[in-house]
This record gives sequence, C-alpha cells and structure tokens, in this order.
Amino acid sequence: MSAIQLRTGDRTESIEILEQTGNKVKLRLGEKEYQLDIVKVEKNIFSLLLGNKSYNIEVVSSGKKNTFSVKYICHSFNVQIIDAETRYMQNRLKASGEDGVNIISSPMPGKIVKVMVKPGDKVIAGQIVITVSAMKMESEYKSGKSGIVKEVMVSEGDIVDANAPLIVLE
Amino acid sequence: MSAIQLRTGDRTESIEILEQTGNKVKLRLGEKEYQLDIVKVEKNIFSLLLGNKSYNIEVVSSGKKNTFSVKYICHSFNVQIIDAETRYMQNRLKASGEDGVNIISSPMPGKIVKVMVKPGDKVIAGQIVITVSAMKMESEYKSGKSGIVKEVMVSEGDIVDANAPLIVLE
Amino acid sequence: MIKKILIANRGEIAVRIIRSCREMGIKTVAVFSDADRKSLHVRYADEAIHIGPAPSAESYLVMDKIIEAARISGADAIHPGYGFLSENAQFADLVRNEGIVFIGPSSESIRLMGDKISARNIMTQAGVPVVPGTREKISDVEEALEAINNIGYPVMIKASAGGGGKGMRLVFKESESLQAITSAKSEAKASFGDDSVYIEKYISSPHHIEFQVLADRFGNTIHLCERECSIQRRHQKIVEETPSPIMTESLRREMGEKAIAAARSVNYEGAGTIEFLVDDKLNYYFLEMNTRLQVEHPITERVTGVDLVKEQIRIASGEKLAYSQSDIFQDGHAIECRIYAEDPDNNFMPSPGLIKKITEPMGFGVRVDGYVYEGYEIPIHYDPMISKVITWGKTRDEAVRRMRRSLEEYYIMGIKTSIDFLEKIMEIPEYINGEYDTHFIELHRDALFCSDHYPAEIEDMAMIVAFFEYLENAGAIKNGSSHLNFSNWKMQKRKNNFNLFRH
Amino acid sequence: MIKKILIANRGEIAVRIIRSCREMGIKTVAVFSDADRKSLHVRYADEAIHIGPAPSAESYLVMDKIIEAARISGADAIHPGYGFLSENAQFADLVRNEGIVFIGPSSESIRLMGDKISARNIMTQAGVPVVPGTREKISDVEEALEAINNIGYPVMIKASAGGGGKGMRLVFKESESLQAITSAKSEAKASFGDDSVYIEKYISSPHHIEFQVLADRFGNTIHLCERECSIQRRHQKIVEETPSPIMTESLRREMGEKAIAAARSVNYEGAGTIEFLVDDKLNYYFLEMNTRLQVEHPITERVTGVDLVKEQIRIASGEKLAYSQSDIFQDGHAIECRIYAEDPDNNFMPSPGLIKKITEPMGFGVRVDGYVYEGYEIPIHYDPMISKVITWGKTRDEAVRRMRRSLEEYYIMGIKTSIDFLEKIMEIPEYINGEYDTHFIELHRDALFCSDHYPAEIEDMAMIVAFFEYLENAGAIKNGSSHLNFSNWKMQKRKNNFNLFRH
Repeated sequence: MSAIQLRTGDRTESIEILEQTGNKVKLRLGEKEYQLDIVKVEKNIFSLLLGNKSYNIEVVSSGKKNTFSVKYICHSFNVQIIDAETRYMQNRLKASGEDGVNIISSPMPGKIVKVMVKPGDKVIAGQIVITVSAMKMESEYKSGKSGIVKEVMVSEGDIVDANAPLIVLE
Repeated sequence: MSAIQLRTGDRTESIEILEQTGNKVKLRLGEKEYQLDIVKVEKNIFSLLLGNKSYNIEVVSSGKKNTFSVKYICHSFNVQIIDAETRYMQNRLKASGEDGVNIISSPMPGKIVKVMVKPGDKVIAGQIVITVSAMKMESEYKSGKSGIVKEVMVSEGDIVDANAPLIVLE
Repeated sequence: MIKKILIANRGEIAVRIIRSCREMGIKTVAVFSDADRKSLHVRYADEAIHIGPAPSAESYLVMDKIIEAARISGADAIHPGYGFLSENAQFADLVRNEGIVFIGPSSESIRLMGDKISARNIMTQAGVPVVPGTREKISDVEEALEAINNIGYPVMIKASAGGGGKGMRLVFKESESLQAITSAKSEAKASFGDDSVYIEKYISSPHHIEFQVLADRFGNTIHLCERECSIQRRHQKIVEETPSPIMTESLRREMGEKAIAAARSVNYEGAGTIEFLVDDKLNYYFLEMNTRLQVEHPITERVTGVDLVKEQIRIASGEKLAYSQSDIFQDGHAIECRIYAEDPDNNFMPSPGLIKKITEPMGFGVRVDGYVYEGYEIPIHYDPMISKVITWGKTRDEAVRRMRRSLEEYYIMGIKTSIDFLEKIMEIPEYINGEYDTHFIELHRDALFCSDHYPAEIEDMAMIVAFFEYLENAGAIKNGSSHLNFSNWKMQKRKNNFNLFRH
Repeated sequence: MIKKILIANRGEIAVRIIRSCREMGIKTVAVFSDADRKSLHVRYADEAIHIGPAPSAESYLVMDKIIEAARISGADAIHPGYGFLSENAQFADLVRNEGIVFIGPSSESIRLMGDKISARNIMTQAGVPVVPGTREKISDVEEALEAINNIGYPVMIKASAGGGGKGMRLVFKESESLQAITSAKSEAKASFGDDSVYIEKYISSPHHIEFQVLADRFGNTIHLCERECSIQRRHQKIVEETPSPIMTESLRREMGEKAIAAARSVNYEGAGTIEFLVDDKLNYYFLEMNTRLQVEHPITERVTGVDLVKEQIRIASGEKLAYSQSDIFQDGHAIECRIYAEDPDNNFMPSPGLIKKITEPMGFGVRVDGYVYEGYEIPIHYDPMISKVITWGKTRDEAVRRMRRSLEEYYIMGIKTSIDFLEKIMEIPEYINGEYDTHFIELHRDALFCSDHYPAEIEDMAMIVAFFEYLENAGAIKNGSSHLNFSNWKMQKRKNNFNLFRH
C-alpha cells in the first residue's frame, strides 16, 4: 500500500488527489470525495472553499517530522502524515525493538528544578520523578510506566525544550 | 579593491566588520567606526542598539539583486550592495557597451491602455509614449531620452509589473 | 430579523461589515472576482461565491451575478457597502423585486439625490440652503448687477458658454463689479461668440462638512453630528475628524436640523450623509447627499458609540430606531487617516503589489480597519485605499498626538503608501491648531513634499541593516545570532532529540 | 514636566507605558535582561539598557541596576509598571534619594498598604468596612455565640490552631450554631490539642470588585468607578468588566466614597486600586489596596476616556488633577480578557515558546495590548500573560458579542493559549446574563473544559490542510497555485525582465 495516510487522534484515512486545476481540487479522503478550492493565503494559513463555505485554517509544524498542528477557530487537531518514509522508519524501529523504549519527556519548556531519580533506580508508574519550572510555576512530572532508570538526560538547572527527553527507562 | 561597498543616493561607502561577538558588532562604515548590538528580530526587521539608542529598522529586497529598501520611521533608503559579483557584472556590461541601452520601464504595475509608438518610430525626450492604468487611475509616461524605437515589449491590454521594460530605444 | 447577508463589495468595507454581522449572529456571504480569491473578505465570510473576471465591470458591477449569488447562497439581504452598486437605483429595485432586502434607502431616494438638479430643487423646497446663484443666462449689465447684489459678495462671474477660465471674474466688492461684468462679457464674446454670463456665490475658504443621518421607516430621523472632511488631495478626502474645529453648538443644531429636513424631503430610510460647503463666515450650503455608508463613518461611531452598520441592518429589518436625537452626543474627538497604496512624492501614483511585511498600530484609542495582510498582493483593478486608522482622544490634541504615534507604529513594506505623508500632515502647526480648509494640501506643499531631514546616523544605520540582510541572504551568518528562530541551547536540544529517535 | 522615563518593567505593560509617553512627547528608556534582547519593549523604546541575566532576581528585581540604568541614560523618572519593584517601598525611597521621580505613591503609603494588619486597622479607623470577625481566640461557648450574633449569619467557625479544614464549621442559622461550636471545639481539641476558635463572617458568593482612584499631591482624590474581577482561575483574574453587573448607582457612590476615604487615609498620591469583596446582599468589605497600575486598567480607560498612564505621569510631575469627580462617568461597557501562554486543558500548564503566526483582532470597539510578535520566542522566565483584549460596547450585550468576535479573530500559533477557553466563557449563559461570582470557573467546569464538538467536516478539512502543507514542504507543488508570492503572469514578467538585463 503506497498511498499517503493521515492520522488524527484514533482516526487514520488515506488521501488521494483525483483532479487538480489551479486552486480547484477533487480528492478522496477515506470514503469521502471532496471538491474544493484550496489556496495558501499566508505563511501557515490556508483558505478553503467547500461548496460556498469559507474556511480559514491555520497550520504549523508540530515540531515532529510530518506532523502538523491544525486550527480552525477554536478546534485544534494534530495530524500526522504517514508516507513511505514514515512507514519505513516505523517498521525499522519495530524490527529493532526500539519502539519499546520508554522515554519520559518534558511536557513544557522550562528549567529542571529537581530530579528525583538516578540511573539504576526502580520507578513505578505514577511516581514523581522530576520537577520543571516555567513562568513562575513549578510542575511535578510522574512516570507513566514502571521500570528501571537507564539514563537521566538532564541535570538540575538545565533549561529544556518542550518534548525534550528527560529520563529513559528500560 | 575587494571590500564590499554600499551605495545609497549619491553616497558610496565601504563597510568592514572588525569584530563580532554574538549580537555585538564593531564595524567600519566609510571613515566612521560603530560599536553596536544588531539582531534580526522578525522577518525583515532588525533591532539595533547604538550606545543606548534603540532603532527598529525594516528592510526588504527592492526586487533588484543586492538592492534593499530600508525604512526607519518615515525615512526610506534604497541601498545597493556592491560586491565582487556586482562589480564583475557591471564591468562586463560596460565592456560590451550594453549599459547604453535605453529602456523605458513601467513605474507601477498596471494595464497597458495605449502604446503611442511602434518600432522604427523616432521619439524625442519628453514625448508621451505609453499610457498605463492602475487602481482606477491612468498615467501617461514620457520617454526620458530621444532615439529610435527598437522594440515595443508590450501590447495594449497587457498587465505589467512595476519596472517591467516597456520600450527599448536605440 | 435578517439571517444571512450577502456583501456586494470587497476590501476593507466588506471586512468591516462582516465584523458587525458576526457580532449580531448574522451569517455572511462574500462575492469575489478572479483577482480576489485571496482577499480578506473571502476568508472572513461564512460563504464565498465567485462572480467573474477581475475588472469590476465584469464582476462587482454586474447586477445579475450578484443577485444570482444571493439566490444560490440563500441570503435574505444584500449590503452594497460604498462605491460599486451602492448608489444604483436600478440595482436596489432588482434586489427588492427578487424578494431580497436591500440594505439602503428606496430606489426613489437614490434617484432623487443622485441627480444634482433635482436634489438642488428639492433642497430649496425643503428650506435647505444651496450655493446661491443665478440659474439663467444674463446678458443685460443692469440685470447682472442686480443679481450680484442679491447674492452678496464675493461672487464669481462665469461665461455661460464658458470653459477653461475664459470670461471668468472673481468680484470681491461693489466698486469692482461693473468693470468685471463688462470685461467678462467682452472676453466671453471674443472667446465663445456669446456674451451672456451667470453669477454664483464664491465660497473662498470652504470647509467640507457633512452630517450623518439615520432614519427608520416609521418617520424617525436623527442626525449623528458632523464630520469635517476638508483635508483633500485631488478632490478625495484623506483626513477626517469629528467634531469639526470650526463647529459651534448652535450651528451644529441648525445644520443637523437641515440635514434631517433634507433626508425627510426624500423619505429617506437607513444611513445617509448630507454634505455641506461651509464658508469662513459659517454660512453653509447643501452640496449633495450620499445615500450609503461613507468611508469615514468610523469617526462618528467612535464619538457617538453607535455601530452604524448594525443600525443599517436593524433599520432594513424593519426595526424602529433605537436612538432618539437626545441620546446622541459627541464624546471626545476622533480622527481618521486613509491609507492609500500610492506614492505621494510621485503625484500620488498608484502602488499596487505584494505586501512583504505589515505591522499595525495598537493600544488605547486606536482602531484600524483594513484588509491587506503579509503575503497579500494588492490587485491593480480596484481602489488604492487599503486601510483606515482611526484614533480617539479625550481632546482634539490627544487624538492628534495619538494619530501621530499610531502612524509611527504603522509599517507596510513592499509597496508605497501614504502613511509618511499623513504623518507630516499631523505635524503641520495649522493642522494641529485646527486652522485649515480645503486648500490645506495645496497651501502646505513645501512642508508636505519636502525631502527628509534626518541625522546622518540614520542613513548609516540603514546602510548597515542592508548589509546584514545581504549577509544573511548570502548565508554568511546562518548560524549566527541574527538567525531568528532558535537560540543556541534550543538548537542543541533539538539535535539531541533528533538523534535519540534515530539511533 | 518629566522629559525622559525609564520603565522598570517588560512585556505588555512596558509597551503600553511607552505608547502614552510617545503621545506626550516624553523619551523612554527600556531595561532588559539576557532573555529580552528581542522583546518588543526594547524595540519600541528610544533607548535600551541591558541589566543582567534572565532570572528576574538578577535583573528586573535588582534595584541598583535599575537606578544605575536611569543614571546612565539621564532619565528623570522611573515608571515601575506592575509586579517586579512596583510595590517595593525601599525601591521608591532609593529612587527618590537619587533625585529621580518615582511614578507612584510615597513609600509610606506603599508600606502601610502592603501590610495586611496595618491596612485593616487603618481602614477601620477611616470608616471603610472590613470582613467582620473576632480577632482574638475564643474558648468559651457563650462568648462564641455572642460573637456570632454580633457578626451575623452565615459565619465560619475556625480552629485557632487549625489548618486543613479541621475544626471548621460553616453556620447558616442560629439553630445550628450551638451544635457547630461544640463540634468544632471538640474536633479542634482532638486535632490540635487546643479547642479555642475564632469566628469570621462567611461571604458565600463573593464578588471581587475594585475601585480605581487618582490622587494628586494637593489633596484632590477622585475615583473612576469600579471594575468587576470575579472571573478567576487559581485566584488570578482572567476576565474583568466595567460596570459590574451587580452595581447600583447608589452603591457605586457609596463604595466610591469609601475608596476615596481609603486612599486619603494614607495620603495617597497617583493611581491606585481599592479591592473589595462584595456579597450577594451587596455588603462590601475592604480586601486590599494595590498601590500601582492594575493589569485591568484599560477597561476603566475605555469607559471613562482617561488615559491612566498619562495621569500617573502628570501627577508625578506635580500637576494638579485635570478631572474632578463630576467629570467622571462610565460611557458604555468594557470587558477585558487576559491571554495567557498556557494550556487550560492541562491544568493551565505554562506554554512558553516560539510564536509562529499571530493574527490580532481589529475593528470598532477592540483594543489589543500585547507584546509578542511573529518570530518572538516567549521566555520561560517571566509571567505567562502575553496580551489583553479589551472590547467596548454601547451595552454589555454588545461588549460580550464583540469580545466573542474578537477572540474568534485572534489566532496565535506555535504555543498554547487561553484564547479558546475565554471564548467558551463568553458563550456560557450565566456569563452572558452577568450572573456570576468568584465560583464561576469551578461551577462551569463541565462546559469550559469539555471536549470539542464539531461537524465531522471540520476534522476532514484539517486533515486536508495538513496534507497540502506537507506537499508544499515536500516541494511537490512548488509552482502550483498554492505558491504564495507570485501569480503566473508575474513569474513570466520577472523572467523576461531578468533575461533582458542578462542577454
């Protein structure tokens, strides 16, 4: 199966452009066919006309390759594009067993205030392992799974990005 | 002479960076030395601190290679960067005599309403040669020089960009 | 109540109308030409319908296409905005014949006010002053002298067959009048073979002052005070304000009453504007009535608090006016500057093109009504007005200073605009003092069009910035501090992140 | 008059202060930490001085560095904004000892109002009501009953040694009180080994209502009416409005007089705010005084027309108040929504980071005070508030609808913000009807934090847009219509152009 697939939440659909003349596009998303007028009007903003309905939709890269944050008024979606390369990488990871790695990553950018564990420690799911501070607020983070700490990738005082890996479990 | 030169209006100055640490730059522009903190804050916008003075300066490409439109509050400048390549091109043009070509170009984007001359016609400086319309306003353009029309590059009804060449004289 | 409105317009006014509709919970339908697929009104509306090629004559001015778009979308009303079909009586009829609400006055009102002669006659009957003058040819010298005396000085004598200034004489006092008449007549005779003349009052330092009116279908008509619109270039308004610096409370009451009388005389319904010429003695004369929303309506909105588009919609829905005259007063002072895509230093030549960067002014007392955005290419086909800045102040002085601050904050790169020119106007002492008439731009040419004076340092900084932009484009400082997106530690973290998932 | 002001702050309030200074023709000096070189206040000020590393404790809170910066730049006044050093009496003294104007009250006023006990005592002496309660331990049951009767129901009985809810009893009527006292005492005894209690009036549905005051050094003190600030999350205001939906004209007059009395009792000078707790019977109690500008000051500016920053500067310059109490009235209705860089669906977790795209609301009745821009990276070191939207309406209903429209227009991409959460507040019927108190967010959890409901179509469109963005990034449609900058004919012309100069 070589078609491109889109994933948002639990939903995965294949997509295919059937016809395209300038802005006017006919495409199939899953079982549905759409005839629409789509044009990128600004950096990160698309204007869509579906029938006569006008949609103004913003899109930015989510930081992960081929994954986009999409927003329409107050509705937000995280959409992953699954192309041949993605599938290849996923399969490779699966084959090597590396998708089993458990990484606790930072849900927000901030400063590491306290690391409660060190390599070799046993942690149980729900245990607080790290405290991160940002914008005058401290947040404690729990491990989602149980396991042995393989590596602690940050030290107290470090400044980290959102989604930065903090602790590797095995 | 291999240093880069800057030209604005009638003024040409050489420029050289003497020291640079992060945003902090020491440079020489013509005879003057400046020590400043310069940082690009947005697409097309630089923030400069000179002493304590804060300048917020916008810059966009003027459309011509290595030429920039720069704006500070209500002051506008057109700055050309003369680097080795520019000098080479200029010399080549000079050598081939091609810089002598007289081109009447459109001062604004618009629609060609009327072309008053055809190839072979003799025009004198100040003679109206073309009418361009844009935004509900028609403007008549005069030839800056006298000569024989070599080529008319547009037809009535054509839509042209600003600076688009309209008529070549020889 | 109206549920869905088609806006038969484009640009800032279409966006502005959509905003009020959104606040009222009314759905909107945009129409667009080939040149406007990316235009903001298409993006902001709930629906958008394509109506043809770029030239207005093939799209925005084609009545059938607009009505067809309303039918397709199920719009129950059409708002014409200003310009285009807004003062076209035939269009108003066509719309209403389709059973669609036309948000505007009756076609009869539009027709009567659209014809200068009929409007002048109606106004005279309604007791609204018009510019005094003879309306018939005069050949007899005695008769001419009598007419001049009736009109009062100064007067302009014009050759009936005239044109190009021939046979024209401006007369300031009685001692000059006989000589002026005879010389005008002989010049007229020599030029046109006809020595008859006519005589009109000469308004020497005129102000353009207009009154906003609102009228419902139950005969309630109110005015929302004046707008001073004397700052003009090529007979087009560029700066407006309210209150007018020359207005007095009693004159406002009197002119307001005349404006109401003017509207009533044509059974006006909706929002409309009565334009007057006011001379330096505060005599006022009816000029014309605009039977639609004005470009400069926001300054009235700001000082009275009334959202005029909402009132238009309510009136068109058959509601009674929510305001009586005593509810209306001017709170503080508002100024509007119109931003045009044009080059003031080059005879105001149009400057359409790509907006490379835009920074709008914000903060207390500042409103911007625009439609262009970064990456938008202004088409060559339509009006050069791209936005309006409206500032408010507790006093006129505060409004002027706030306007200056706002224009300083307003950056548009990629095209030429009138922003800097407007900023210069705000710095002319006569403007600051409110001492100006329609001759203002002409009178202050030197100050307005003079070349810039600035410290040498500024030019140096401009050269340096161009140099750094050149370096960045050339990739010379790609990983340096001038790089916008990521500080160094972030780059580092991102790299780690990436490695982790790939190893 | 002050000529140059150093703003000892950052973020939106620094930018907001600079705007008023510009309108007054006063030069400005920004200070900045390592994290703020690209911050908007540095760009907008006339001068900018670096004062140290990113953490506030090493930059914005270091008094000596601020004063040194003022000395270097020759600033003759310092405006502290809010937060940071704004309510630090020692800083006010240090600044004044340097011969620099501190734009704010005397250090004595700051000190007296900064201490809760001293403030409460001063208010009681000045006749300003405070929350009634016993201020001493009570062990005797009879004494407790008497205290309850003096205070009036409902009351809260609290263990003197207490904490964590132990020994606490809420009493609504007399029949419950004896039982409540004895059980509270015994629980207190069991928990803490001390059965003494104290009793406080229980404010069951409290409103946070504050009054803005202005006072000059000549003893003129006025109030600028109230602000309703009851919509809070984690004890932080997020939506404010004026007038308060529960305010009456007579209560406004009475509370306003008390606010003036409160300010006078500490010889207050400048702009300040008296916060009250108001119960559902409209009894009001002094809570605290903020001796600086408030975040929510713009709603007062909008309905009264007074630029509060300008008034602060004029007062600090030694001018007399330009307004008397009778000049002040509320015109229409104003609402402020605070935009935070945080994730409301994730316990309001902070969300600093890079702003990838920002589109601000515009049009009639909308003010945005912010400081972030496209390409700006919000630092992790400071407050998560990034901007404020202020809307005005002739009526409360119009202001609410305009706020909803404005939040809909407001897009910030790259970080999480509270915009959507605020939009949901504007749609809750109780908010729309003005029926809320400080429990609002808690009470409406389900509606505010519920997952989105939307037509399936929306999700499809989102997926399609992601797909097209992916295609464009992959270069698959580089020359297609989705390409932003040039329409086809333009590309053609450019090419011709190029060839011409190269052939």
